[in-house]
Amino acid sequence: MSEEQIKNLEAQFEARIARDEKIEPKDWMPEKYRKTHIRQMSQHAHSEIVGMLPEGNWITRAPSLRRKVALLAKVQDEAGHGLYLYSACETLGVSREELYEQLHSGKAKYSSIFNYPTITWADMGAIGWLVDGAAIINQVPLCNTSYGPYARAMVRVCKEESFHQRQGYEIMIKLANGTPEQKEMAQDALNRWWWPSLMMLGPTDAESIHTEQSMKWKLKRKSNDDLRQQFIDQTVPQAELIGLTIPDPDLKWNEEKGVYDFGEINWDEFWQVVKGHGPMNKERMKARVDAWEEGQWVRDAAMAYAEKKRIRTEKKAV
Amino acid sequence: MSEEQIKNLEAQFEARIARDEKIEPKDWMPEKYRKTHIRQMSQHAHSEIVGMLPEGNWITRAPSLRRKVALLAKVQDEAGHGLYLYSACETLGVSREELYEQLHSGKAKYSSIFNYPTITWADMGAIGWLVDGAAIINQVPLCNTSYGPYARAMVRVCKEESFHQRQGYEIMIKLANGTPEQKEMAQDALNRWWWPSLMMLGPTDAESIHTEQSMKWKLKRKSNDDLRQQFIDQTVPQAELIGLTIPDPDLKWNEEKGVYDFGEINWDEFWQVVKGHGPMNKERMKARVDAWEEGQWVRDAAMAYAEKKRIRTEKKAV
Amino acid sequence: MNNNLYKYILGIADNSLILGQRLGELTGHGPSLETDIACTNMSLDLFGQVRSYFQYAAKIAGDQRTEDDIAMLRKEREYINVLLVEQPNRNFAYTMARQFLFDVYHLLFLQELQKSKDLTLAAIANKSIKEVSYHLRFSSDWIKRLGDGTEESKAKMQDAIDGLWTYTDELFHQTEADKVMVQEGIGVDVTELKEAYYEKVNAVLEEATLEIPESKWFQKGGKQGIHTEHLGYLLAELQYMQRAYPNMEW
Amino acid sequence: MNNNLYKYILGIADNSLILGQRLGELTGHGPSLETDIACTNMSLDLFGQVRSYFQYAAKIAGDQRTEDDIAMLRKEREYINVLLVEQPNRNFAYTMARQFLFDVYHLLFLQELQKSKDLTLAAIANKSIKEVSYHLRFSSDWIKRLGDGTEESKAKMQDAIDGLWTYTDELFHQTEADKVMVQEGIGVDVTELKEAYYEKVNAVLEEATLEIPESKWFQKGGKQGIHTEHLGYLLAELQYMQRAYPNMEW
Repeated sequence: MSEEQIKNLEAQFEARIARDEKIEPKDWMPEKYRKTHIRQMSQHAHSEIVGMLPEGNWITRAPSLRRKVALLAKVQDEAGHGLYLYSACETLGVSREELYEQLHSGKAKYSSIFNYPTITWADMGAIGWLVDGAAIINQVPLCNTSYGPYARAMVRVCKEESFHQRQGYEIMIKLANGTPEQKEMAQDALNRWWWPSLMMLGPTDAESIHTEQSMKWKLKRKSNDDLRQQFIDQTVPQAELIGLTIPDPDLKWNEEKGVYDFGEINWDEFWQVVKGHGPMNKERMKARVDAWEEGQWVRDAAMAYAEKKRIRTEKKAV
Repeated sequence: MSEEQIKNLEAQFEARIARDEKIEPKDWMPEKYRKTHIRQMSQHAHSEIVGMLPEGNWITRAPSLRRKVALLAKVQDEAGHGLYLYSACETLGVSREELYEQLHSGKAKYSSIFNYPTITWADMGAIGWLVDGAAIINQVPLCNTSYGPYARAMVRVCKEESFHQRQGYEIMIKLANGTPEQKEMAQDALNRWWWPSLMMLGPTDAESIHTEQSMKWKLKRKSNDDLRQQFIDQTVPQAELIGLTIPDPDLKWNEEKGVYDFGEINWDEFWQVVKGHGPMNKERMKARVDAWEEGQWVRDAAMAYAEKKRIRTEKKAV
Repeated sequence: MNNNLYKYILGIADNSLILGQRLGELTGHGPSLETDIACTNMSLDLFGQVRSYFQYAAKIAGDQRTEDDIAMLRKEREYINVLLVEQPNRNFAYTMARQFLFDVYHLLFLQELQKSKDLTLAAIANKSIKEVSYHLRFSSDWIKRLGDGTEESKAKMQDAIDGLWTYTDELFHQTEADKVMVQEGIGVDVTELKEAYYEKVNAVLEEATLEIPESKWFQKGGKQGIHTEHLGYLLAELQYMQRAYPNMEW
Repeated sequence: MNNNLYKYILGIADNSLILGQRLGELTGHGPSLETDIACTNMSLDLFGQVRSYFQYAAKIAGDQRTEDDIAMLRKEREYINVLLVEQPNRNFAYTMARQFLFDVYHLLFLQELQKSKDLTLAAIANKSIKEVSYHLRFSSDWIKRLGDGTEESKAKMQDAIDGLWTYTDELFHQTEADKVMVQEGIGVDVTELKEAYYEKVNAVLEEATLEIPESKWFQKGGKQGIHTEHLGYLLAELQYMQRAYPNMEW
């Protein structure tokens, strides 16, 4: 194709997006669009998969059967989200194996929040309430993103995430209304998960890259700082309602702007965790790599069996 | 050597034993004496090593620090006994590696009692009281056995075993005098360990092989049935003293003979466990083999390092 | 309180409880995303069944006992699951073999239990059959894939079947409570399931090109609360929160 | 009750408690009988120290608390051992590396603690020094044997040192209780041990032909009760009996 032709296609492509038409796998798309989508969708998929680990850590120790069932269902949903999102990536011509390879080699990222440990049961509440809460704020706009398979996956994901978020908040309500020990456990979890949750909305706008292009492609509709403000404004009253204290001495309602002012985020910690130095980065990667490597013989067997079966069926057909 | 000469040596040898002289590693001995001793001592060593497992199972869960320390010390003593006994075997020209090989391949036996699981804390009491109690009855006569290294090892082993036995009984006393739950736990452990402990004294005399020869060599001084009777007569009053019931409806004092009559032993179970079909035979062997195989690289490294060090020392000397 | 019925329910539910717990350990660590989801799903189904059974048991007990008390506050010797289900997840072959050897039994059992005179048990059985049929399909498929897959997978699966075979006979042992319940038309006579069980198991093993173990030595004790040493560690985790934070709501 | 002294003692003793527990897991499973005995022996020494510390802490608390209550009835967030000692026994190289990286610190610490104005602590330190010197000799020897043994053992030991290095810096962090105790002449100023620590560690690693990790990123949190996910499982076992059978004597 000539440069002229490509320019034309690009113009048509951008126009379609501007008209809110969906781009589908078989449509022509600029290489950068494809790559950016693979990067973002796979990062999202990886986050679901790695995100199973901190919650999976409490399945065997859930305090009641009802909570155990709910936790199992939630982690299973996360695996399901991973599955749709990997499939959505595959529509752009990249295999799941390649994507795993990128995760395991450290080339691909996943949400840094999952590099913190879950050390008490209350962390199951805090993750649902805060982490899923922040995730929803990030994800709801993506239900209208330009790439069809991603947008459709996000509709389903967001619906389930809302359910998880309510479930997490409900765990916190129960603890906050429980014995002093339970209330302390809830407050402690909020103390530990609050700042990492704020960081989940991404670096401050000044430090953020890719934003403009992503806005155009509807991969992003608001800036990180706006999303963060939205998260804070939504979450602070929820904490107050159940008598928990946000661990930020600088937090206060700004009557004039109609939002909460909040304290400074420790971006050093953020970048440290992103770079692999968080408390659980190595453990998380080890868990994923071990599962993959120890599962190699199983996947090989499944392939070998399918191949044998195919041959037998062909022979019968002859 | 002529047959005549061998006959002579054998006669001298038997005469020395009859005079209660000790046979030492460098002395001439009949091949059968050597083999029988290797078999019996290594079986004893293996029992110590395998015997670490059922008790080791409760180290991380011991109910108090005091008990945890005592249990660690006890299991460490067992390892120590294993060590002397393997060393005593080595004086007869067999290496520890060969002995392990015999254990791991199933060729060598170990005490069948260790093929039962330890499922409550009270089992730590029952093992000390009953299993070590039966072991002592088996072993005390061996302090005067004819083979010097074995006799000397047994002196030390028996002293420590007596201590273990008192410690085990003391655990039972505490439980028997404790809460109803603790008393039930103690009774349950007695119920489960009683019959296997009786079996530890070996098959009935009618079924027992090697006995006559072993008597002559002082590897055995009383018959299995006599030892069993001694164990029962010693243990029944101990149970009564702390209010526990021996799980044998046929048990009763025989005024005339001055011993306890007791019920029939389930020898089918005994032979089943000896043949490898006890509840834990496979697990015990797996634990030993795994430790050995997973430790191969460690032992290789220690050898390689020792060799490097030797070469360096030699070079310096030159 | 009907003690025999109570014990009978526990005998059924403990199997699902302990197997569900074992499957739950695997979440996030499966050999593929699809198997991970399936194992989590089976765990979920089993715990759902456990809740139904224990809610009913709590009702029968008629005291303050809750489903969670029954599930998490008994002592080591009071769990009466079969030894099979407490065996650890040594590798995926073991996990699937354990699942399959239990699923075949579980389905046969539920098919009979749905005819129980006890309408609650019949209803739970009826609801569970669909789930357990799926479990059996899933585990049978994996027996075949691994048995008839690669040399390595065949060796691993054969090893798992050989290792777990010794725990199959116990499925067909009757406790005293079982006998009473059978007489009353409430319980299932498990001795009558044995033939169909080994027929089905053997058929799948054959299709999977695996050898049917010949050993005639079997382990027992689970139904009397005499377990392997694995169960204690499982219970320490299962009970942790209820023990460390007693009498609280979650 | 002197809260700072109580916390200070727990800060010392929890390290021995958790490390002793980890070593206790290995009993009967060592790569050789001699190493098995040595690891059990180190566990024994550490628990012996724990008892002395917690008996003293119980006295300071001055209520009904016993050494066992302090050891086994705290919540996850109340254990204040360093993250290093709770790391699992991944293999013998990890076990020895963890031991060595702690022993070097432990000996330096006890050498200072024996000068404490608190005579009980000084006496415990004095008694423990001989034990810990032996631990250090044992673990250093194994660092050298594995580091300078075979290619495989070198790779494993390097991997263990690299993996655990991130937990070394925390040894030299001061808590509030530490600071108060240092001021009162009771506690050891751990910040002053750091240089000697890395000197000693590096010397052994060099002799073992291992590379000294260059990473400047360190983990912390243990001293504030924020642990890795490994600790919870360890506690479930450690506490099992005291939780399941409360208020009983053993």
